[in-house]
Amino acid sequence: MVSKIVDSIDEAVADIPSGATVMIGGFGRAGQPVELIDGLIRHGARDLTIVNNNAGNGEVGLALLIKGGYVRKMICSFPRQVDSHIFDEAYRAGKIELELVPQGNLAERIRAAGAGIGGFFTPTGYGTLLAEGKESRIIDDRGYVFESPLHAEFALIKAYKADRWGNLVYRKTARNFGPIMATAAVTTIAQVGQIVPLGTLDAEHVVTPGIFVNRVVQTPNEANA
Amino acid sequence: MVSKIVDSIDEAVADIPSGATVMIGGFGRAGQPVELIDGLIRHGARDLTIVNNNAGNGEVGLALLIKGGYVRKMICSFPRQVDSHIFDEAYRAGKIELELVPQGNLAERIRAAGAGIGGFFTPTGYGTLLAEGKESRIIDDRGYVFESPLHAEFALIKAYKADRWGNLVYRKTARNFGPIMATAAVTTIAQVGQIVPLGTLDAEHVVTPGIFVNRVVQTPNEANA
Amino acid sequence: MTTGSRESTPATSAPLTRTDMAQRVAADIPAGAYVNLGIGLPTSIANFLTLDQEVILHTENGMLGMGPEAHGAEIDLDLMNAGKISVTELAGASYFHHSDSFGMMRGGHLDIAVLGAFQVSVNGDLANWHTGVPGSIPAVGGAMDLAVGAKKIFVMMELTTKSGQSKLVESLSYPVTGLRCVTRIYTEVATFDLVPDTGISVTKLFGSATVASLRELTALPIIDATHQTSRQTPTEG
Amino acid sequence: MTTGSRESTPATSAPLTRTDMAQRVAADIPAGAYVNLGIGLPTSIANFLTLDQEVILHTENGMLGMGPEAHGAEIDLDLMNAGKISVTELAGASYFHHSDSFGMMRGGHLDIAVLGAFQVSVNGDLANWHTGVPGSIPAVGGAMDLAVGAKKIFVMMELTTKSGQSKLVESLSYPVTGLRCVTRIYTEVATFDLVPDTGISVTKLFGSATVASLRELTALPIIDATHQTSRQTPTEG
Repeated sequence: MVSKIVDSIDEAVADIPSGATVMIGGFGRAGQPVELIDGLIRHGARDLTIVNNNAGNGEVGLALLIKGGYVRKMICSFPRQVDSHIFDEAYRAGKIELELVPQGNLAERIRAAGAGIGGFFTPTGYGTLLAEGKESRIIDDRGYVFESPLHAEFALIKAYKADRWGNLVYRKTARNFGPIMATAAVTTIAQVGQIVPLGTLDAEHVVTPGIFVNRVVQTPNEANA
Repeated sequence: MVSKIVDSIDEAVADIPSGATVMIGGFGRAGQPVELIDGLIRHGARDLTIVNNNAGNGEVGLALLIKGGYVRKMICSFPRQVDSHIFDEAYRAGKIELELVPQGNLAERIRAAGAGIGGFFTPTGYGTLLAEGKESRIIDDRGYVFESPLHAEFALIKAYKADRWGNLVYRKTARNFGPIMATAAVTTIAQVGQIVPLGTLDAEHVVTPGIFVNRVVQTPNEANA
Repeated sequence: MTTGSRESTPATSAPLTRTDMAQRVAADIPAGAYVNLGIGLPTSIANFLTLDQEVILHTENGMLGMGPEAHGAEIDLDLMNAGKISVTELAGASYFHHSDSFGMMRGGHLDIAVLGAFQVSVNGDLANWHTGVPGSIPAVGGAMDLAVGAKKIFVMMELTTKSGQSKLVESLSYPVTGLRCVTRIYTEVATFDLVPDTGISVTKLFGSATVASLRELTALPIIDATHQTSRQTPTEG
Repeated sequence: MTTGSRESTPATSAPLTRTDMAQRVAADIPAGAYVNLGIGLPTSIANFLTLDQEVILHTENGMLGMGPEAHGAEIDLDLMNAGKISVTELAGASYFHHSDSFGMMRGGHLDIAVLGAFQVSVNGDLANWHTGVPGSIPAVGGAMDLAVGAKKIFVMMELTTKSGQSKLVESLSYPVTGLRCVTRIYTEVATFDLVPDTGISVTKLFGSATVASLRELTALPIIDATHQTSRQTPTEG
């Protein structure tokens, strides 16, 4: 019987090696897999390259991972926020690298990795600092920049419900990067609020088919999720 | 009050001009907007370029459009089927052009048009007859072919339910090309079995957000839809 | 359009407040339009959209049909806008993932995006993501995607910097966000339209601003279109 | 692996029927694998997958978790496989649109695709979409996407054409579907593994076929791996 359910957060992240590229879902705190990140901190893998839209908020989740010194490089679109002081300090101290990618190019690069696309031309960023050194092309009188797929060894995402095949549904804007990161990583680990019997999720409503999910771990239900 | 609902099939297709590129949803008969195609035949626009996975089945829908001589060119992946005699005859008689595209490249080209991508490198078709004359590139030791976005003036699609904002849900494998064609056309016209009040479709379950849909027309309910 | 030097009379007696500006932008948004309101000043436009307008708001973190800010028991940690403020969901809303959301933007499906700006050039180049100050931490978010994607880009900004420099310029000195993308600029003293191959025109004046004073401030050949205003923006508030 | 010239004894007394072949492929598919069964001969493999295996079938027209062929009242015109045959839905199924479905294929997420073939070359090139006959109407469908996408490509075919020519060849004479993609070939007389940089080996023999007779038929330097079979395919049926 296929079952992707693992018993604990620690078991779920146990084989993430130092030096890995790890995608972490979430936009701000919505959809951020905080328990998996805490597990990753306990696990202790270092020199990680982290792909996330932001670079941590406050003193929780991704911010703590950075604070602990586990992150060598951030690939993100928006590191600077009112409560991103942990990243800010690490960056100013030269302790962390930053690859800044426009948010839509970040999403499309992740999607391209999952969909087997070798690269694509995007109008976003054309003529800007963020296109410097990149191939560009005029197509139908419009400028485009070439962007490459962004792969990862692991993706840590948060969903609302899962079944034992790893089918996932999300909740509201916590969906954000989860579905595309699930497609782009060799191993995708989803923390979910609820595990339901196979067949409970309507086939029309599944957002991430289980083919993209390798491990599912249940976390305590939150007030709003 | 926003309402994309139009009263009749004939009204829905009335402004499709001769020479237009029209995407038509469906994989075989599932999801084929037969009533809209019948309306297009009554309307009489000629010299159409039609984008569909197939090239018509039996003597219904797209097959009749071809039989009537309205189609100048088919862009599709799989024209030859057991019951595609109408296309076969037109093709052998030199009455219709054929652009053959591998099914996944067809889908990705449509998706690229809707998502503002200027072109992309796909491994599909590399080294084959269907890549002849196309730009190719080796990326990370693998061969890729450059494919361009496929835009259309109109898309005719079939969905299961809609609301007045044009939000759509589909049914089973009748979903197929509908969601991506809706994004790639200047004007998307959806025939649906049922129009429901705004707010009835769960925001988590909407497959095609109304932003991609310009007109919705209700057709008589079918036994299975 | 007239390009003469005739002085226009100011349309109102005082420069607009930020609230006035938001109200004016809101009134110019056509009923049923799909709109993204950028983080910061533009977000406040939502407060002045009427139910009748049924404007459908997009937020790039994956939602169409975003409702007003959430308060008290309405607050749901899974439902926020791109500025990470808790919001609500309207009937007719839909959720989608980031690739679909940015495909929607990049693919030209949004009617209007209203953005803040550090600078706008006369040919519509936009600078709003990076001050270029050495040592500052860069952050771009969805700014470049919105700039290239929406059918119309409205900018909402004060016309001058704190030190009195015009933010409407011949060419950008700040790092560019997007090229030739801005179509209209709302400021506290005037509203401008930017038309490719035609140039920049002023369509409304507020406070003591005149076409001449704006030409002097910006050093740009601004066309006076204040008399066409009533035909151009029939829904003015 | 041995590369010697020792003769292997045939494993069974008769060549496999198509049903036998389907049964053998089905038995070799690991439990829980994500699999696409090509149109034609491979479709029949579904009949021999066991419930215990819980193999999850993909159909490129937008579904995972496809069940057996539908009959009678089960038939739903909105639910068909890529061969346009009515099928059923299993618990755990999901639907998605064509771009997502082919992204799943192209992105390397399927474990196995089982395809028919006109020809396979010794280095794994596949020809299965076009006979190359002048005047024939070409149709490609999802064949090229499956060829480049699945982690493993199994081919299921008769070893020879009606006129007795080997379909396993040094290099293709038919138009190519995908390069260096085939990993295993099931035929009525033998099963072959193709390993990059190692070459082609025969792992099972049926009927009167011998390694020598296959070498003669194909004119290929086939490696004899029939004695490793029990370790290589522990689930053989």
